[in-house]
Amino acid sequence: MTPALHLSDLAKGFGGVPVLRDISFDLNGGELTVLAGENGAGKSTLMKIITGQLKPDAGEVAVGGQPLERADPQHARALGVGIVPQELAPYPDLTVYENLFVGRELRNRMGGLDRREMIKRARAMLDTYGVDIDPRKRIGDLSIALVQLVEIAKATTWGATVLLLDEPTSAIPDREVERLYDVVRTLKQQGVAMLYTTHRMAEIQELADHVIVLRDGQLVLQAPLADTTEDGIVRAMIGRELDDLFPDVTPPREQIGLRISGLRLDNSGPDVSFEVRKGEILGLGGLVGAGRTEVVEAIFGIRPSVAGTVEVGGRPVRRGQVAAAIRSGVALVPEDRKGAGLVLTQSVLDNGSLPHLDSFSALGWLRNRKRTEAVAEATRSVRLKSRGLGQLVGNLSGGNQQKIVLARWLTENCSVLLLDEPTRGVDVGARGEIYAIVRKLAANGLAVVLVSSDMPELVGLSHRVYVLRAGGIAGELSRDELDANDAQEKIFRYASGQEAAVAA
Amino acid sequence: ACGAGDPSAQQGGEKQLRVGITVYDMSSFISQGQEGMNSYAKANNIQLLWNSAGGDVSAQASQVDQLVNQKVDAIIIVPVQADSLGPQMAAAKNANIPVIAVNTALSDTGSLTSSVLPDDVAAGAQEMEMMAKKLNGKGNIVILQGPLGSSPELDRTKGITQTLAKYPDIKVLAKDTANWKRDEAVNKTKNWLSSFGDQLDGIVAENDDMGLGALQALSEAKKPLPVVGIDGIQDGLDAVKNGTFIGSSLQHGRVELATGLAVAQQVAKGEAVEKTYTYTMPAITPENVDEYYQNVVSQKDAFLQRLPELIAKNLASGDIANEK
Amino acid sequence: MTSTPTPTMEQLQLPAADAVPEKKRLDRTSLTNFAIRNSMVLVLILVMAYFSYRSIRFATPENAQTILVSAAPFALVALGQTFVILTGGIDLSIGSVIAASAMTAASVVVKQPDAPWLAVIAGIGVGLLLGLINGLVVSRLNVAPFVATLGTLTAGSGLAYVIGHGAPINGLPQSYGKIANTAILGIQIPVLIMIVGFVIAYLVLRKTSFGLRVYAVGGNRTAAEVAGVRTRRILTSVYVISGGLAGLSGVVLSSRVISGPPNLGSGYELDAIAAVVIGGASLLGGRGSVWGTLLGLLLIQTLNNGLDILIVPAYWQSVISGVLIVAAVAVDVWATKRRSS
Amino acid sequence: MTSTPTPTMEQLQLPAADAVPEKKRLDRTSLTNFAIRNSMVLVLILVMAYFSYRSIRFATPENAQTILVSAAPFALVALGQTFVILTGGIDLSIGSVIAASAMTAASVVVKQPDAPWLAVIAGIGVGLLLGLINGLVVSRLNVAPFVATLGTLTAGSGLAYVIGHGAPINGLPQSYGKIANTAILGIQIPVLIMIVGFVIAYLVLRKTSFGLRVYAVGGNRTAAEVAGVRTRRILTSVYVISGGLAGLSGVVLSSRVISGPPNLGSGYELDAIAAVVIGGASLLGGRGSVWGTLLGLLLIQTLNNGLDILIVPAYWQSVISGVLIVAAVAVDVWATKRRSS
Ligand SMILES: Nc1ncnc2c1ncn2[C@@H]1O[C@H](COP(=O)(O)OP(=O)(O)OP(=O)(O)O)[C@@H](O)[C@H]1O
Ligand SMILES: Nc1ncnc2c1ncn2[C@@H]1O[C@H](COP(=O)(O)OP(=O)(O)OP(=O)(O)O)[C@@H](O)[C@H]1O
Ligand SMILES: [Mg+2]
Ligand SMILES: [Mg+2]
Repeated sequence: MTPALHLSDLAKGFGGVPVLRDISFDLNGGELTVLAGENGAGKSTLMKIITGQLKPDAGEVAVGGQPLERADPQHARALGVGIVPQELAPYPDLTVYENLFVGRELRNRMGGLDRREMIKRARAMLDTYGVDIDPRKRIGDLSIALVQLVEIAKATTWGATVLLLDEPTSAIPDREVERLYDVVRTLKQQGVAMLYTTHRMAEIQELADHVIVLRDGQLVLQAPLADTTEDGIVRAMIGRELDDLFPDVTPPREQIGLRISGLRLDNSGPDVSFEVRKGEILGLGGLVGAGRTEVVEAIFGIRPSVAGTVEVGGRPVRRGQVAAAIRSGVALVPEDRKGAGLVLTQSVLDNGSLPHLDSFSALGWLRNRKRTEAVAEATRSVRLKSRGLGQLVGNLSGGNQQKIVLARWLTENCSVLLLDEPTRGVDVGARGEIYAIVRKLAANGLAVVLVSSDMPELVGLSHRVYVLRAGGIAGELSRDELDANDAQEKIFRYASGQEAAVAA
Repeated sequence: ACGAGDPSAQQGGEKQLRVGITVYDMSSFISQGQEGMNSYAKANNIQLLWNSAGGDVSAQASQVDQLVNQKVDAIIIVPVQADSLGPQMAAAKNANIPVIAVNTALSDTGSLTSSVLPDDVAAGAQEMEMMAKKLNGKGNIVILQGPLGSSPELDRTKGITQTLAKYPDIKVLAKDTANWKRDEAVNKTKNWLSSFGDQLDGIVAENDDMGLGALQALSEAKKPLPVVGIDGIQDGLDAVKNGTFIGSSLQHGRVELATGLAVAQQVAKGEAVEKTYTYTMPAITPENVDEYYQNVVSQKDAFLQRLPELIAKNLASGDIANEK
Repeated sequence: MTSTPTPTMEQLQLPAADAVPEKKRLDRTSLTNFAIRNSMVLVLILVMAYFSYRSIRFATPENAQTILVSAAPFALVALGQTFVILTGGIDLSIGSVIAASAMTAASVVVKQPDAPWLAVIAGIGVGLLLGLINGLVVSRLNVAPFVATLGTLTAGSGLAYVIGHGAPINGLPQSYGKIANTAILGIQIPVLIMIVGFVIAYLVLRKTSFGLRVYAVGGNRTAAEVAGVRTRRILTSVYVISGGLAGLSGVVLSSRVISGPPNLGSGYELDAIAAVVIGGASLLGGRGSVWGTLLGLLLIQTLNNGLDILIVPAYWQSVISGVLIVAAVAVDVWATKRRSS
Repeated sequence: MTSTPTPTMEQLQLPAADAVPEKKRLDRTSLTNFAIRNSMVLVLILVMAYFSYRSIRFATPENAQTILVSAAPFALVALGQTFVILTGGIDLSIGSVIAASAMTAASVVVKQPDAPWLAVIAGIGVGLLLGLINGLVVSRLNVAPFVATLGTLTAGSGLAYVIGHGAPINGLPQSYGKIANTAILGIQIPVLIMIVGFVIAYLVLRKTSFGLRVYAVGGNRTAAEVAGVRTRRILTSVYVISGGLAGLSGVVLSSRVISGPPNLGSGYELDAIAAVVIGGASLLGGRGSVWGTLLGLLLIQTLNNGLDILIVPAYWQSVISGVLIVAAVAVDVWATKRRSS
């Protein structure tokens, strides 16, 4: 039987530096292969080669026995290759249904676009994932989680025979993840061959038939799932044993680091009030669209709010003014690293130093040595894998980009850290580092707000968790409750409204 | 007229005059003038170094600098802008290169050897006079001006205004620029026709192209009104012939620019020249239009043949606009 | 401006009512679109009302025809430009394409005075050809559209002079002028061409998969590529469309002035781009509409006409229209923002 | 590369020798930059070599000075444009700003012939003011830069005529011409200004936090905002810089020809933008450099001068430079692509 996808001796380098070396493997129809590896191992690069977006330096790709002769996305698609890309790529000004149907538009009898039918089908496609949005919405107005769901719906519904999923669940929370699993299983039954990238260990156990691990562009492990262990996969990925993911908890201090009272994003919605003590990590949980991102953005000032006060260390901060927030020591690691986090056309050094440029310059004149040292230190602490501080951020792997978004705030002392999905797409190894850093920062007296859709992370890292629903606080879990076995279940019940709200 | 230029560097042989020319732009007037100059240059063994400034004063300044660098025997400037290029002409003077202004005055007369200039004031007066006669000294007109601030516009407007002073019953309803262009003039005139409806009695255009645009607007609005222009381009002469223009004035680029070259030649040869030669545009009327039509259009090659001789004759007689 | 739109408006854009029962007829996107349109419509109405108030000659059928006839050549190039801008490109070559095709048409008609349609074909053909060059340079050689079309602008303007041997082509047969000067059912041909152009462009952009792909390429070229869209072909086509329409515009213009001036259309590119952008299009691509372009165009043309009618001197006209256009767009931006938040 | 990053080699600008042994000290980015530069430098050298071969008059010190003097006013506006384009904007108003400031300077110097510096200040002041208006309209009213500056272009050109009451200002004292026509150490003042301008612009963009922020705003405005950059201020400043430099350019130009023509500088915007884009800048913002702008500028100016010297007819000059510029950029794009993969 010809394999659905056959790779032999693929190699690829950028500017003379090898990124992939001698990659050969097959994918069979009806099987799902997880492609694992550290950030920057070459996973996305490999997928881009299979979809014809990049030209390999050597080796060949065959889909269903047919060779992919040139790097041509259309050719690859014609052969049946589909992808959910890691870096989401919607057409921001088009509607959801148009996004879903570009390239395979439905036409009516006269040959024109059949918009009505496309809307109807789009709704059905989104229903599969439990997404209740109007398909005529502009996609640029959706949150990143919804965009990712749309991208998944886009790639899984056109009849690809080889489907590549590059961290499809990085931005979506558990409930939707479950739906994706259902879809993946259905596709498997239909005989689709899938290559699936993820940094979530649980996902591998849940879905994989086979596991392939890349390290530094080389295939270091290839085995059926049954023949592997979680530790074995991690060891293959990072080349060492993994430390305990969640370090010890240091109790928070007495003083209030951040106080939010009566914060209201619009006149009709609920208001939000809470306090974070110095040294405390406050988790914010909830389903997609619960409004967690909106709350932290409003605190930071990039999203307008209509009422309420934000106090940092007892002093009020002018609402809606980013610069004021930064001056008071507030830092934000935004959810959308590409949209709001990084300047992709600039180097690691420039991105890393951007928030605190003033302290790296004298009378506006850059002090490059100081800047370089500080950024080097910060990037080292998150184990950034780059080709030096001069590398363009846009050429880094997704996980490494995420590390910079976090690391750049570490160059200077701040007092409040707002983290919105801080480990999205970050590999297990580095994840541990980031947790350690966050804990350490908290131990040093920072007030931390952590928004996360990753349940183990939320439960493992927070001192306390608030669960948001529809923009308001629906419930609270203390550390003790978090340590209990039913913590995740409880959060879910608050989030979905199955448990009555408690006064916050 | 537009064969590839012969690179100067490879030209050897007998002593040939090299005259540098910088013109404001490649307008139709200038391309006519180029024909005239080429014809004269050929007959007199002169090498021409053509430059066009594309309407940019500063580009023209650079071109003068460059011609000075090249140590040409004389420089002819057809200026983008009157009253400019002082420093560049001074540089030419320091290098002992005579400078001749053609078509537009340059104010730094100290550095200027001679000028060949059309009398635009007279041309403006002449066309206004034609219109006034047509209207019997009474009526409402609009004026289509050249690019505001350009010297032909200023002078032609001046001439028009002077003549108007003699006709108190002629009222100017509006005057504005259509930048010498036919398409701009169509729109401007149509808008004015909307604005003035039946009050309008005639249209004075400071060049033929705008007058022809006005004609077009009138024909679209089905309102035949008298129109007058200046320049005597082919379509303008046709319009005079078929009676849609009441008249025009001939500014014959072939004659005017070739005269400039002839003056430059005389200067370079060390002959005495006058400070200013004035080109007074002959009136084109339905009566004499056929004759000019031959020189400008139908038998222009023959005209170019006899042009060198004609220029020499004219310079001797002083009537440089003569075409007989 | 109310937030409940009139049904007619919506039917152009939206599917059956039963699609989204709970949200009534409108989703946010089309509401936003509606608001965007509305505020510019309002500005336009205000401007027209002012001119009508100041001069009884403004609001007449003849003057409307005058505005439309002079708008027509701009409209054609603005439509072409809309396609180009939707892909995130820009076509600066328009002015020269107009000149080159007008000169070509003129030189053909001078030689073949009895077959003006030959001249029309030649003129449009030159436009298509120059557009094709633009398109190939942009899509195949990956030269930034600004540079590619600026090159064509420069080269094309030279070409127009070359065609005329450095001079305008005069002496065109009066019959050639008929093309632009004949009225059918009381409407002049350029106006008819313009109307047909708008309708076709609207249909192509809204009702065909080509149109959707044009938006997609402008919104995200890589994604479109991965989705199987032949992005190079789309890119090439929009420049060909723009070139062809500029060629047509050149023919209309030269027929209107019955001559071939080599500087015809110079500077039209900025006005055409302005019309598209005033209409709400983004130069980054992916956003814009035929309807917006129409509004932008009408605003510019109405200002030109109205200020002429009020006999405002040319330089004050410039000052006034410059300021008003920016103000109109500022109001529009503000309205859009207010409504979408 | 090993899988456990050794901090020192990973983190510093230049990886240790063993990381990329064969390429030694250069990381990829600067290598790419180097290649980009190289290919355009190469094209420029080829062009110059050709002209030198064709005419002995080309490669002379006097002609070099001529090229540089005529490049200077363009250089100033191209530098300003570089800042604007780096933020993803565009400044179309340049031509009018030049005219308005030249007219202002001329009108001041006619009244105060003994204090030419007053005229200089007035001219630059008008430029700064118009730039400030552009900047505020773009950054505060969120009007697209294309529209905002097109508005200023239109309004400003009217303004220049208003200042001169519809006519050029004549009768400027010869002393005013000294500003642009004096040579210091054999170098004319405009050239000196240009050199100083390039050095300052280079230092500002590469060595100051302001420069870094300009790149950041252009690369991703939202991200810059989140990182605490006062993006509105940055945006406003780049237009002020561009306006001020255009004002200076207007002064230099009017002093060079000792006259105040109201259409001075018209069309310069396209050439200035072209220089920046030919130099490798992206109109989307975030990419470009002073060095690139210098190359683009020299290419354009050398072509203008060399083709004049070879007495190529004006319209063929257009054809040739249009084609050559596109070809140069195409080669550059190709070289960049080849080298980076
Ligand atoms: N266009 C490019 N130019 C230069 N280097 C690149 C480019 N694209 C990717 N790289 C480099 O190639 C390596 C592999 O990147 P890739 O995106 O494939 O990693 P990944 O395994 O998908 O990582 P992640 O888990 O973080 O997504 C990285 O070191 C990255 O910096
Ligand atoms: N499944 C959904 N159906 C309808 N609307 C949704 C859905 N998910 C999100 N939204 C919209 O998204 C908005 C909030 O998005 P936001 O990203 O701020 O939420 P969040 O809690 O931060 O989610 P995330 O988990 O992505 O961080 C909501 O106001 C809602 O309009
Ligand atoms: Mg990846
Ligand atoms: Mg969120």
